Amino acid sequence: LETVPTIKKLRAYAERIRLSELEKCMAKFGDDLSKKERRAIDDLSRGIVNKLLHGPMQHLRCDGSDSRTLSETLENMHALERMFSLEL
Amino acid sequence: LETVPTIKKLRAYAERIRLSELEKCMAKFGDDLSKKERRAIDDLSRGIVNKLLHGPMQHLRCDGSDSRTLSETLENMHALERMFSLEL
Amino acid sequence: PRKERLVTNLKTGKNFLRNQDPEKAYAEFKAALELAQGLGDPIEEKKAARGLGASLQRQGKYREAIKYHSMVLAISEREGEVSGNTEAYGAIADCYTELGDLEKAAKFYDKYIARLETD
Amino acid sequence: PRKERLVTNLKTGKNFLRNQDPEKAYAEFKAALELAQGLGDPIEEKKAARGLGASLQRQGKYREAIKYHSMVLAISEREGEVSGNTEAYGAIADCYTELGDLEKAAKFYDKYIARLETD
Repeated sequence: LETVPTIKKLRAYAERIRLSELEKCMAKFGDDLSKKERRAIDDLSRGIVNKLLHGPMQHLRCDGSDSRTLSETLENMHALERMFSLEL
Repeated sequence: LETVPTIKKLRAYAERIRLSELEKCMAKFGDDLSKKERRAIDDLSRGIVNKLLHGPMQHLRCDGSDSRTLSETLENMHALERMFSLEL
Repeated sequence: PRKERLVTNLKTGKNFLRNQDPEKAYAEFKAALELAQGLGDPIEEKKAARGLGASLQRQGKYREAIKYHSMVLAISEREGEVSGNTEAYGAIADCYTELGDLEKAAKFYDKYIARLETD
Repeated sequence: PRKERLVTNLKTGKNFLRNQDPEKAYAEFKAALELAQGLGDPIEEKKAARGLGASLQRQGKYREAIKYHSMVLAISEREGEVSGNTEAYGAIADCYTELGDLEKAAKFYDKYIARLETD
């Protein structure tokens, strides 16, 4: 459970990047995008972020999995906090 | 320098995700996209991947930075290899 | 007509959220939710519910926020269409984290993580 | 005209790359490079050079691949327009890694990493 706040911080970190890149992209299109097209671009941005986060997120949760130990999970957490500057 | 192959593997991992999501998105648009619009969507996908990778990539390189030690860099490397299943 | 008002409410709500004005955003999403329910449009209903949840989160009203994020899951259940569920699980978990209930947060993050690889 | 053939060559080259046929991809990108140079179109010239580099990498010809990826950097230098440089630095570093020259690889990864936060 110690890793729960890190999951939240990592999600927020990635979402900030996603929204800022998405806005830049939408600005280039202006108003001539249908709802379906906006949806496709939004899905692209979510798809990339979610698939990239899947591995790290999984390795921040260790309950119920025998192969992953608590100490390894905490090491993953510390590495992620360093690498994404999530300490604050 | 031990971390160099990990940088290559992490880049390749992210690029596979980017390309597969990009293809899904482009398929939804079909042929009615201008070159400029394709470029905007491509830039979106690269922007998200690059900005998300920036932190981890930086923390895989330690030369010349006093604050980051070799052992910390290697810990980052091991955590990334675990979390993105890059060992193979 | 009502459909256009709904779209405008959602868009205005998003802009208020972006500009750090969650109270005004809340009002827009509230109006959007009622219109979407009246029109029987589940996709827009989910967007309004998610917007309400986000607006409440920004105001620190985490318990109320959980209600609206859970509404997204309920609409998905009712309609047999799961879009927005990944985000809802993540947002509910974020709220429980803020409330200090890490057990419940972990439960919802697990659902969130399990869905990250799907589309 | 030539511009259309160029676009077709680039697109066909990409498809060959995607379908794991780097030899055929190479031929398409080679034709595209000559057309782009004839037309004086630096953006398409870079795309062709990057395609040639990628085709050679897939064939394990890392030294030749480095030449074409470096061509992207040279065109950027010449035109004062840096698009594609991040990718080129990364690809050159990948090639040096394959060649076992980790010192040079690290040098190019550092340039790559320094550019990851820019647009």
